[in-house]
Formats: sequence, C-alpha cells, structure tokens
Amino acid sequence: MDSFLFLTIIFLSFGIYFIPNRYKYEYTMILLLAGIWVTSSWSIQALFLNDLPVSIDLHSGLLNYDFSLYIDKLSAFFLLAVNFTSLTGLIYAYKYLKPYYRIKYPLSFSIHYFSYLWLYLSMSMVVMLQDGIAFIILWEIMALSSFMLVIFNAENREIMKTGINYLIQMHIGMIFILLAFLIAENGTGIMGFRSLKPYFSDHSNIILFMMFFIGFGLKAGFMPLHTWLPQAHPAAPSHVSGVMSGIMIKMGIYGILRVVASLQSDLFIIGNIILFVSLISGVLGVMMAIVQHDLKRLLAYHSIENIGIIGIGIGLGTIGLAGKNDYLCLLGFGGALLHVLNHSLFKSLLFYSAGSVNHSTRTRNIEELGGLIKKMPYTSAFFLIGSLAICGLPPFNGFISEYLIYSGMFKSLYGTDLYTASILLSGIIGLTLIGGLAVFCFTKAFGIAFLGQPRTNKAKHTEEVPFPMLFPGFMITTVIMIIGLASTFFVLPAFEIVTDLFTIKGLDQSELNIYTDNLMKISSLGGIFILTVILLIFYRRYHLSSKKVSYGKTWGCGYTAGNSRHQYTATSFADNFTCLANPVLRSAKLEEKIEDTDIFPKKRHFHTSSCDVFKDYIIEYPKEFLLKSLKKIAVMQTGQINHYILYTFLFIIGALLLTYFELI
Amino acid sequence: MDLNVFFSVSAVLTSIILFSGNKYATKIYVILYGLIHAVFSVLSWTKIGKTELTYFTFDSLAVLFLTILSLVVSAVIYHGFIYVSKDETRKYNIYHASLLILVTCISGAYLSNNLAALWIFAESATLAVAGLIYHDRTKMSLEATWKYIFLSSVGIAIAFIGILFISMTMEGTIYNDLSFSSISAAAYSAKPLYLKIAFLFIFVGFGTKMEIFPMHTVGIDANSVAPSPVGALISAGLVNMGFITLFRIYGALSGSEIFGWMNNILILVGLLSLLMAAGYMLKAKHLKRMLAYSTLENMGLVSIALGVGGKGYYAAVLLLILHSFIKSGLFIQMNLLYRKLGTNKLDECGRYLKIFPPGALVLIIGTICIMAIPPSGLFLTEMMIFQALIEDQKWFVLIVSAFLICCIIYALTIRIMHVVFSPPRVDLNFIEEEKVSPLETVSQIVFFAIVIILCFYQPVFLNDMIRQSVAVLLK
Amino acid sequence: MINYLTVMFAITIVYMAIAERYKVYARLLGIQGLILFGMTLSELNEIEITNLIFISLETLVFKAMVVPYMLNRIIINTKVLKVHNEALSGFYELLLIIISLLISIFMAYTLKSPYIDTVFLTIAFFTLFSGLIIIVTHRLIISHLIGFLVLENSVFIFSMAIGNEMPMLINIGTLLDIFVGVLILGFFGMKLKPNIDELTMLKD
Amino acid sequence: MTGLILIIFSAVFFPGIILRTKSIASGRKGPGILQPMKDLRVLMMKDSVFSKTTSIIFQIAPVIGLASIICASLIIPFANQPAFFSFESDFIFFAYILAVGKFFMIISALDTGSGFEGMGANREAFFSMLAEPAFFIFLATLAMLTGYTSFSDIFTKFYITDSDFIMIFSLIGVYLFIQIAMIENSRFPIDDPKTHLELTMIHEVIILDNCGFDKALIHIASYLKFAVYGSLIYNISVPAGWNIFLQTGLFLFIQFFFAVIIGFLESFRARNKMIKNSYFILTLTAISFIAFVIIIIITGKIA
Repeated sequence: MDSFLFLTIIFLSFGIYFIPNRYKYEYTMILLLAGIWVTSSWSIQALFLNDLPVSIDLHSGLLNYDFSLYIDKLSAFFLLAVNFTSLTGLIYAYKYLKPYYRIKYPLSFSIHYFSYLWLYLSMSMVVMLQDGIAFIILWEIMALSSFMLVIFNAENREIMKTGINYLIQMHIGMIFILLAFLIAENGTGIMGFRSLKPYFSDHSNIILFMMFFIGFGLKAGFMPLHTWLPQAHPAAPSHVSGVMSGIMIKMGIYGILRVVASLQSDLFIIGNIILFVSLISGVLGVMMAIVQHDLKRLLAYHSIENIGIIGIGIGLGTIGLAGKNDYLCLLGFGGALLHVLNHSLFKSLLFYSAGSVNHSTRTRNIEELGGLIKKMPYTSAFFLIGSLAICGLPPFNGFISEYLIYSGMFKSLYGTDLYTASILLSGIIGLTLIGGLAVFCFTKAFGIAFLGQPRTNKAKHTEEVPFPMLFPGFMITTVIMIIGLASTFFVLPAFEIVTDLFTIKGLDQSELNIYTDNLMKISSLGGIFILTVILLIFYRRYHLSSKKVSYGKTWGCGYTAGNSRHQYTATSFADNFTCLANPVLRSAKLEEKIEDTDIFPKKRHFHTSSCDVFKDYIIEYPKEFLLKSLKKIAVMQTGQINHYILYTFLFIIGALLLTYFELI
Repeated sequence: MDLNVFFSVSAVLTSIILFSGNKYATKIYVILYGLIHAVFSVLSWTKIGKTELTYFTFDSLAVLFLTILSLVVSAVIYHGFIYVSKDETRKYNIYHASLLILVTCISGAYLSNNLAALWIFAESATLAVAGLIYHDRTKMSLEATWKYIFLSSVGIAIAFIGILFISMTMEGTIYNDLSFSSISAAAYSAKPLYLKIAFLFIFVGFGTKMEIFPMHTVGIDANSVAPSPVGALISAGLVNMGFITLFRIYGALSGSEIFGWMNNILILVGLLSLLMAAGYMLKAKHLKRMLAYSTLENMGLVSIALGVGGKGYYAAVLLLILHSFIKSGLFIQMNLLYRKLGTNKLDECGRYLKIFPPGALVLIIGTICIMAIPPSGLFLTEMMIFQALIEDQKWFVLIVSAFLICCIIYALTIRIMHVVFSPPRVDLNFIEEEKVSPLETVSQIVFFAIVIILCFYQPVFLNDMIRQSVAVLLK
Repeated sequence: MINYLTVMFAITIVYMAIAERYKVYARLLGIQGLILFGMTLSELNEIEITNLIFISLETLVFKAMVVPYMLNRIIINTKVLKVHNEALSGFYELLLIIISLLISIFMAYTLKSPYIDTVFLTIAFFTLFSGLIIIVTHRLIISHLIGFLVLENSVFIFSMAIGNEMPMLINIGTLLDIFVGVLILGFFGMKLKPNIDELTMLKD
Repeated sequence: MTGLILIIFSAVFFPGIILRTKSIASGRKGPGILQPMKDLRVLMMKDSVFSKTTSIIFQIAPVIGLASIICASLIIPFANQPAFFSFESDFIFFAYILAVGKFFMIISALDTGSGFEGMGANREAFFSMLAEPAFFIFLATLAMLTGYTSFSDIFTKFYITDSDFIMIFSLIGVYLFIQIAMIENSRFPIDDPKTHLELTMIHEVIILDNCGFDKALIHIASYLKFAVYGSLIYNISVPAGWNIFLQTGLFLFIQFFFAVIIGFLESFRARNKMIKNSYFILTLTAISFIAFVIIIIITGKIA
C-alpha cells in the first residue's frame, strides 16, 4: 500500500508542469507531505518498532535494477532528518518565493518545484536504496535537481557559473563513487554497498576507501573538496541553501558511514585520514568563515566547519573500531550522527533567518546591516538561537553532539598508546579551537548584523517577514530545545543505530544507565540555567520597576555626535584575528595612502578581501591550467582543407610507424 | 516488402519528386516514402537472418538501426517540411529528392553484407548529403559542401584503397568476393600487415561518416551548416552508417591475429577524439558546432568501447542507439531555437526560457541526456564502458576518459544553460516573424523520453537484439 | 615496357612538385591518364571487350581528356594561373615527395607477396603519398583538387596491382570514384569561381 | 553543598582582599575588605540609564552572564564531596556554559553600537578563544592521568594515583588555573581593570554602558568567577582525602592566597602590550602541552 503511494508520488510529481501557476505550491506541498508521511512511517517502524530493517518492494521487477527500498536504522535516521528539513524548507519557500511570482515565468516555478520535490525524493531514496546503480542514478538526480534549484536566479551569469561549477564537481564526485562501486563489483560481482564487505575482506581497503571518500567528501564538503559550497549556497534561494546545507551535504556523510561500516582492515590509518581531513575542514572552515562579510557565505563556511566536526566524530569512531574501543566507537559515531541531525536543524534555521534578512533588506553584506533586532525581532531571535546552537553552547542541541564527541575522546585517553593519545589530543585541540572560533564568528555575525544601529538605509527601512517565513523557525527551535533539554531520547537511539550499523557490542544496562544519567544531568543543568535566567529576569524587572529608567545616547567618551558610522564594523571586529591568521587566509587590503602633500585629505576608499587558499591553489589554478591547455589543443580546426588532410596523413603515418615498431 | 521493391519504389518516388511541379504533391510523396520506410523497417524484423539480392542481409544490428532510422526520418520529414516551406518549388524538390536518396542509401548501407556494396552506398550517401548541406545556398553552406565533398571523397578514396588491400589478402584463397563472411574467413590465414593497413585505411576513410578522429573535421562543418533536420539525419543516420562499416570490418577481422592491434588503434582513436572534442567544446562559439563536437565525443566513446571489448560491445551499440535519438532531437531543437532567436551563435543566444518555454525545457532535458548524467540512458553505456575498462585493468584510459568527459560536461552545461537562462552577450533585437508552435517540440520530447526510459528499463527484445548484434564479437 | 611507363609516371609526379603554373598540372594529369592507359594495356593479359571499354573510358576519356579540359576551363575562368606555394616552398615539397618515394619502396618491399606486383604497389603508394602531399602543402583549393585527382590515379594503380580477381566490383568502384572526381570538378567550376581562396570561414 | 557555600562566601571577600592588597602594596591604607559589597549595594540602588541604541540583548546579557557562572559553579566539587552535578566530561559543560555568558556579554557590547565597546568585544572574544585550548589540554592531561573525566572524580582520585610527578601537575595546574582565571576575568597581565584609556581596555570597556542593577550583576558574576577558579586551584592543590575541617580552612586560605597573589601581581607588574597578549596566551597552551608530554613520559609511552 505504502509503496503504491510512494510510486504515485513519483508519477504525480510530473504533474507540476500542468498545474496552474497559482496552485503549484500547494500541489508540491501535498506531494511532499504524502512523501513525508510514507517515509516517516517506514523509518519509525525501522527505528523504533522493529528490530529488523524494513524492506519495501517498489514493484520494480520490470526495471533493470533493483529499486527496492531497504530501511535499516541508519537509513531511518537520515530519512527523518531529510523529512523534517525538506518540510521546513518548503514552508519557508511559500512567502519567500512570492516576490518572484511577478518577475518569473511559470515554467521557472514548475522547474523549481519539480526540482525541489525530486531533491526530496532523491535524497530519501538515496538513503534507502541498496543496489549500486540505482543508488548512483538517484545520487546524480539529487545533484541535478539541486543544481536546478541553485540556479533559480539564473539570469545572473555569476549564479549560473556557480551552479555549473557545483554540478561539475558533483559529477566528478559521482564518477569517483561510480568507479569505486565498479571496482568493487569487478571483485565481487555485486554492485552496491553490499559488495563492499566481501570486497574489503580480501582486497586493500585504503585505495577504494579513498575513492569513496573523495566522492562522498565532495558532496559533504570536506576541506580541499569544499570549494563549491561557499559559492553555491549564497547563490541559491535561501530555502534551498537551508535544505542543501542542512541535509543534502549530509548525504555524503551517509555514504561515508556506509563505507566505513563495511571496512575490514586498515581501519586505523583510515580513521586517521578522516580525522586529519576533518580537523583541517573544521578549523580552516571556521577561520575562513570569520573573514566573510556575506552572511550566507559565512554560513556556508560554517557548514564546512560542522562537516569537520561530524568527520572528527567519524574518524574517532573508526579509530575506535580499529582499537576495539567500543566507547570511542559509540561516542564518536553517535556524536557524529547526532551532529548530523543537529546541524541540519540549526543550519537550516540560520539560513532561513539569513534569507529573511536578505528578503527584507535586499542585501546579505553584514557591513550594510545593523540594528535589525528592533525591526525583525523574531528573525533575530531565531538567528541568535541558531548561533548559540551552532557554537555548541548549552542548553542547545549543538552542545549535546559535541559533548558526545569530546567525551569519547576524554574517556579514551586513559591507557592508550602514544599515537592514539596524540591523535585524541589533536582532536580535542581541534574541537576546542573550532568552538572558540565559532563563538568569535557568530558574535561578529549576530552583533554586527542584528545589533547596534542600522549602517545603511537598506537596514533602516525594513520590516519583519510574514508569519509563514517565521513558522519554520518556530518548528526548528522547538526541536532544537527538545534535543538540548531531553537529549536522552535522541542519544540512545543514535547509539542503537551505531551498534546496529557497526555490529559492535552495545551498551549493557549499567553503562546505559551511566549515559542516561550523564545526559539527564546535562539536561537538568540546562533546565536550571534557563530557570535561573528567567528568575533573574523577573527579579530584574521587579527591581527596575521601582527605579527610574531613562534612555539616552550611547556613551561616546565625551563625543556626543556619534552616528551609525562610528560603529565597529565586521572587518574591524575580525581584524586582530585576520592578522594572526593571515598566512592561511591571505586576506588582502587595498588602501589609498595619504601622501605628505595631502593637506586636506579627500575622500578615500578602503577595501578588504579574503581568498580561499584551497580554492585558489587546489581547484582554480590547476583548473585554469588544464582548461587552457585543453583549449590549446583546439587549434586544429583551422578551416583549411590542407590542414585537415594533413591530420589524416599524419595519423596514418603515425599509426603505421607505431605498428612497424610494434608499439601498439 | 522485399528489398528490391523498396529500392525500386524509392527510386521511382525520387524521380517523381524531382520532376513534380507541385509542393503538395512532393509533400505527399515524401510522406508516402516515410510510410514505406516505416513499413519496410517493421517488416524487416520478420526477416532477421535472411539474405536478399545477394548483397543484403537482414541482421540484428541492421534491423535495429533501420528501425531507429525510420523513427528519426519521420521526425526529420516533418521538420523538414517546416524548414523548407518557404523555398521555391525546385529547391523544395531537390531537397526532398536528396533526402530520399540519402535515406535509401543509408538503409542500403545498413543492410549490406558486402564491403564493396557498403562502400558504394556510403559514397552515394555522401553525394546525396552534399546536396542537402548545400540547400541554404549561402557562402557558409557552399564552403561546408565543398569541404564535405572533398574530404569525404578523399576519405572514400582512402577507404577504397583499404578495400583493395582486403582483396589483396584474399588473392590465392578460395574466397573471391568481398562479403564480410568471406573476409572473416580469409582473415584467419591472411598476412597481418595487409590486414592492418586495410583496417587502418578503411577506418580512417569512413571516419568522415562516423565523425571520428582524424577525419571528424568535415562532419563538424557539415553538421553546423546543414539545415537542422538534415543535421539530425546526419548524426542519427550517417554516423550510424559509419559505425556499421567500422563494426562490420572490425567484426570480420576480429578472428585474425590483428585483433589486439585493432583494439589498440580503436582506443587510441577514441582517446584522441575525446581530447579533440573536449578542447573544442571548451571554446565553441556556435551551438550546432558544439553539438557536432559532442557527436565526436560520443563516437570516441564508442571507439573506446569497441576497443575494450566485453561489456563494451553492448555499450557501443546501445550508445549509438541512444545517441541517435538525443542528437537528432537536439538538432531539431536547434532549428526551433534558430527561428525564435534568429541565431545559433552562443554569444547572441540567451533567455530562451523566457522566449520559448517549451523549447527551453526540451533543451534542458536534451542537454541532461547528452551529458550522460542519470536519468539519461547514456549514463548506462558510460558506466558499462567504465566497467569494461576496469575489467581490462586499463587504468590510464579510464582516468583520461573520465576526466575528459567531465570537461565536456562542463563545456556543454555552461553554454546551454547560459542560452536557456542568461541574457545574451550581444543583443540582436531579433523579432520573430513566424510563430513556432509548442507542438513542434513533441518529436524531441518523444525521443528524449525514449532515452530516459531506456535508462531504467530496457525491453527484452532490445536487449536480445543488441546481444545478437555483438554476438559475432563475443565468440 | 611497363617499367618505362612507371618511371615516366613517377617523373610526372616529381614534375608536379615543382610545377609553377596550373596549366602544367593540367597537362601532367593528361599525360598521367595516357600513361595509365598504356600501363593497363600492357598489364592485362586477356582483355575482355567490356573491360577494355571500361578501362579506355576511365583512362583515355576521363583521365586524359575530360579532366585536363575541365581543369583548363577552371583555370581560365578563375584566372588563377600561378601556383602559390604559401604553405611550403617547392623545394621542400620536392624533398617530401622524394622521401615518400623512399618510403613507398620500403613499404612495397615489406608488403611483398607472390600475388601482387611490387612495382605497381610502389608506384601506387608513391602516388597516394604525393597526392596527399600536394593537398597538404598547398593552400589554394584548386591545388587540393589536383591533389585529389592524383589520389584517384593512385587508387587506379592500386586496383591494377591486384590484378583481375574481382574486376567487376572494383571497376564499378573505380568508376564511381572517377564520377565523384568529375562531380567535384564540375561543382568547383560552377560554384566556387568568385571566392576561390576564401573558404576558411568555418573554423573555431 | 559545602563547596557552593564556600564559593559564595569567598566571593564576598575576594575583591576586597585584592583591593586591600593593592592598596597596602602601594602604601595606602585602602578601603575595607567589604567595600566592593558596599559598592554593589550602591549600584543596586541606582536608577538605570540605557542607550537608545540598545535592545533586549543588552538587558538580558548580565542576567545570562550571572546565570552561567552560577550553573558552572554547580559542577565544582569540594574536597571529597562531589558537586551538585557530576558526570562524565562535565568540565566541557563548565567551559561551554561560561562561554554562553561570554557570548552574551560580547553581543551586548556590540548592541550599544559604540566603537569602543566593539573593540572590547572583539578582544574579549579573541582572547578567550585563544585561552580555551590550554584549559582543555590540561584537563585532557588530568583525564589521562587519572582515568576519570569529571571534576569530582578527577580531583578525588588525583592524589590517589601514586605517581611521583603529582606535585608537578599540581603546580602546573595551579599556575594554569591562575592564568586562565586572569584571562577569563580580564585581569593582569592581559587587561588592567583600572586603566583609564578605553582604547586599551578589554573587559571594562565592554560594560561601559551598563549601569545600576545590570552592572551589579556583572560584578557579582565576576567575583563568583574568581571564586570558582580559586576553588579549582584549591582542588588541584589539596588532596581530597583530608579532614573536612582542615579542608575548609585550607580552602579559605587558598582563596585568600589567590586574591593576594592577584593583588600583588597587579601592583608590581605592567600589563602586556595588546599585541603580546596572544603570544602570552599561546604560551599557556604550550605549558599545558608540556604537562601532557610529561604524562606521556611517565606513563611510559616514550621510553
């Protein structure tokens, strides 16, 4: 029954092209809700009700590949996350897309909604499919549909370029995955994740793993492979960036987890590789985020950072698997999984808020914003909550997952050997730095964009976005708070998923009690914190009610004519950090020097810019070089017949020579 | 319907058209021809394995390609009517007569079981297509026609020398005709050097038809200048004809000592074709030229697939089939685009989505299909080629071709997406004179739908046919 | 007899490499047609009547008369008289042709077989290569045309080298080839007059 | 419970002792030890003036700052009595909940839209970010040494591990905690609370616009923070097994001693140049790293 509904959704999705423009949104929403209903029921079955995975036959016997769905606990977990984020994204889109109805053509909307629906369908099927080819097909459809979503504003050539850059990188990733699957298939005769275990048990693990890691890492955005991320997210409409950053990049994590679960040897090395890459992603990601002025690009770099945190968890888990350290394994993978969920929540929340800011101010440059909290209180509150959560601060959800990863590391330190100890310590230092830098970054982002006085007219004349754009914020905030305060209900299933996936010995009852106890204590401390705050606020209000409260200008050290231009800017806020990190960030300043002869200095401009070292040196320059040399090859079509004949002639002679010397 | 009936009816219809004084009459004759061709190809399914008129055998590959040709031709005829509707009667008739000759020659070439007969049909097809390329009577079309005729003739001369070398190997044997079975039987004992030279010359010579390195150059010009429906026919019919030649000679020689050598040559040529295609597509400035280069790319892949063997054979045939549909659909679409935007130059095209939404949608789908990204069926063939390469441990070829494919996809998307969405760099302020009906996109939608469906579901009969076609290689 | 003819044929080709005027080309092609006729006459032992008609049609009529005549017409019409060796000077062309002669001898020797006349094979290869070289080294399309006609001659010699195993098919092939040659000539003569060396627009 | 009372008790006297030490060191008689408490009372009674630029963030930030330090103090054990809340890796919660307070103080500074306060906010964020690793590395060292991961367990078991190097850790720990406390509270040598130039201030410049009740809350939080760190110093330097009365005495003594040290430091030392601060803080990280290396050596991982 359910499978029929699912198939119906797939077929009905094509109907978007035939629905009148006014009802396209509603149509999409109905299909999405139906999809969510079906997949959620499957995943709840798999996650909570059954011990066995759920198998769904999609009646695909006619087709070439096995499209039947198979939902184990891991799939179910990802499915739920996909469902939630996709739903909030579509709700948010309702009003967000309204202004475009006047300037865009119905077909654009058809394509957009169709792609959105298929992004959802492909994501949910990617985590459910077992057959390799079917997986790859859906994987690429996912890339394709997200590409179509990114280029919603494709009239802008820059956005188009960004989108294509994204598509190509995704395609390269897909080729890596495909080749890896094919190599495994060549060894075992099975195509898909099922083939990996037998393959890994009698082949070298590390090469194939690296291929998978590159393929999936491109989607996830690990550091040297991240370059599409900071470009694509600002280019996309905000609900799309929210969904992409929130959950789509996690599909890469899903793939990596599946591969890691099949590994048989070389685990320690692989764990180290993952950890190392993740540390770089985490630390550099947040460092680069700090110097960004574009709100959405800043958030995009934070996605890289958070992928780094997830990767740290996975790396630690793998090291734990290698050393038969069940604690580390459980906490590492468990933390990573939970962080996947958490990040999908707060990152989408942040992107939606950033989108709302963009929606009402028409700018994403935080240097042009300021004082939004008075005009857009709800949006600001959501952004604040998102910021606190992404910094991993209690009592929000981000803390829980980071706590798990930290605690795995701290717990494993005792009695380990030198290597593991140093690795764990580097993990600890990395996470700490990430946390500190994230606080630095989000105080900057929130403080400059939402607080103080409006820096430009764009920020001055704004208003709060309509309720449908705020509603997802309420939904997400609720879940964030539930995870933050009732973490037990989320951490224990995550542990169960890990034990199920990696077939390790689960926690016995006493250990389970310890964890429940820990989490309960964190929850109650969080509760106490909130209570204290509320009590203090009420006391403060009571206290101030008896005092005279007056309002005046901000203290200006005697200077009373200060205006909004005297405020600290984002650049200056980041300045001391930028100085310290310049070898990595290579930010450039363009300033006009004041000459000695300038008695009355004229108006001057000052410009700072930052570059992404990885993007330049690993992607851009080699890409430019390759494209240039390829283009150089293309001088043969001269338009002259004699040249054309010459090629033929030379080819024949060359082939004959090669034949004569038996080179081919 | 027997083959002789088909040929004679075609000849009669062609001559009637040449001398008819009425466009409507011509139209009816052409439609009649299209129907006859369709009936002929449907009936040919019942005659698989039979030989007619000594020189023609209905084998699986030929029947398969014939059916595809029928499908493509029906679209080509329909769009051709629109394309030439404003021409004077004489031009109109010449166009259609050439079209008929071309289709008949291609069909004959498909069915030939004899190298010489195949060669003759190929040559005639060249002449017929030259007439079609020249249809627009512009400077460009003159140049393209000249180059096409000239290079094709040189290629055909070279191929003929190759055929002569084949017949040299048969001197002193009991085989004294150029049928492929005889060639194959004689090849067992033949001197390898002769076979190598023969294969090399034939391969290079027919490269003009198949649009493969090193003789791809004219195909590009012809495709970009010819009327779009003809472009569709070239890339679906003529290219397949080139392939069938290559395939038959390859199959005939596959039992001989030079099998490994041939594979190496094929892979070398395939890689070079990919390289050329990648380089040119990165700097293409003309939509139709870019599509022509994409044909070069796909033929390079076919060549690699043949060279690798194993699953590659199947992949090669499937790729050809899918490519016929996609490329002809895209070329037809190019005509609609031209009529809407007044140009096919990349710098002057833009905002297609706004100007002609159905066409833009079709163009996007077509681009996805030709890029071999799922859900395009081409993806399967690409995957099979990779599979075969991995099985053969040809890592270098694998890496290089995967890389070049990525470059090509980059070039394709960036151009076509800009055409669809972005404003043009140079604004022509073109005002369309004639309306383009959205119904004109139906043929392309059907073609692309076939391609997409084939990604998920290949009917058993198709599977069997392809397997039978390549069975000769898998012995 | 046959050896003298082949040597003469080779000499005409070498002369072509250093020819300065198109008229010379036309004349040389005519001479080549005559030589080919002589070669076939002396080579074919038993001559059927149909074959004789075929061969004389091919060589005497087409190669020795029609082609030079049409070429002459084209030359007069287009007023392109001098061969401009823009790509390579005549010296290098000669050099290349001599090298190709060496290669041809070498190849024919390598391909030696009891069923094939090595002399014919040599001259066929030589003609093939020189035809290609003439096309490659010239820029004006009228030279390409001449190169192509030389190529046709080489095809003819190749078919002679095989002897008479499959005369009919090969004769048809040769005839079609020549037909194409004439068609090209005609097309060229009729259509390409005014813009004889501007055909380089189609490029990337 | 005892610990909490002791912390609050010492927090009451802590700032006074610092003040007193400083004045004695500079040859003045100085105010009474309870003078800061009296100041608090004055602040509480004052009316409030808020900048028109500020928003609700500015109003709730002091409250959250205080609440965070209260929560943090619930994790601190005393002697062998476990804290209110003790769980695995609770020091992570400790560090992060303090960060919450800091986060709000920083954004409340930015909320005023003042150039000065932005400067201070930036420095606060930057320096505390740099100080985090030192704290965590040292706790990792302790975790590795004892095999436990909560404050209570670590400090109870710390002296039970019969290691000869225990004193070294104790000393390093005391040093590190003092320095971290100085950074966290923006004291010498990072910052000088008594400076008169806004351009060089860190913590003081952040609260330039706070007044009255809010400022009192900020002060309370700051005093409590001192006491909490003092309590950590006590815990690391005194074995948990000793008599409870002795412990209480020692606790008070160490808190007193801590305050005196701060007073003396502030009297006789010059504050760092702003640019040197980052080096200084990184040195702390290096020191805690040395501690980690030592633990590796003594556990025999490096021969």
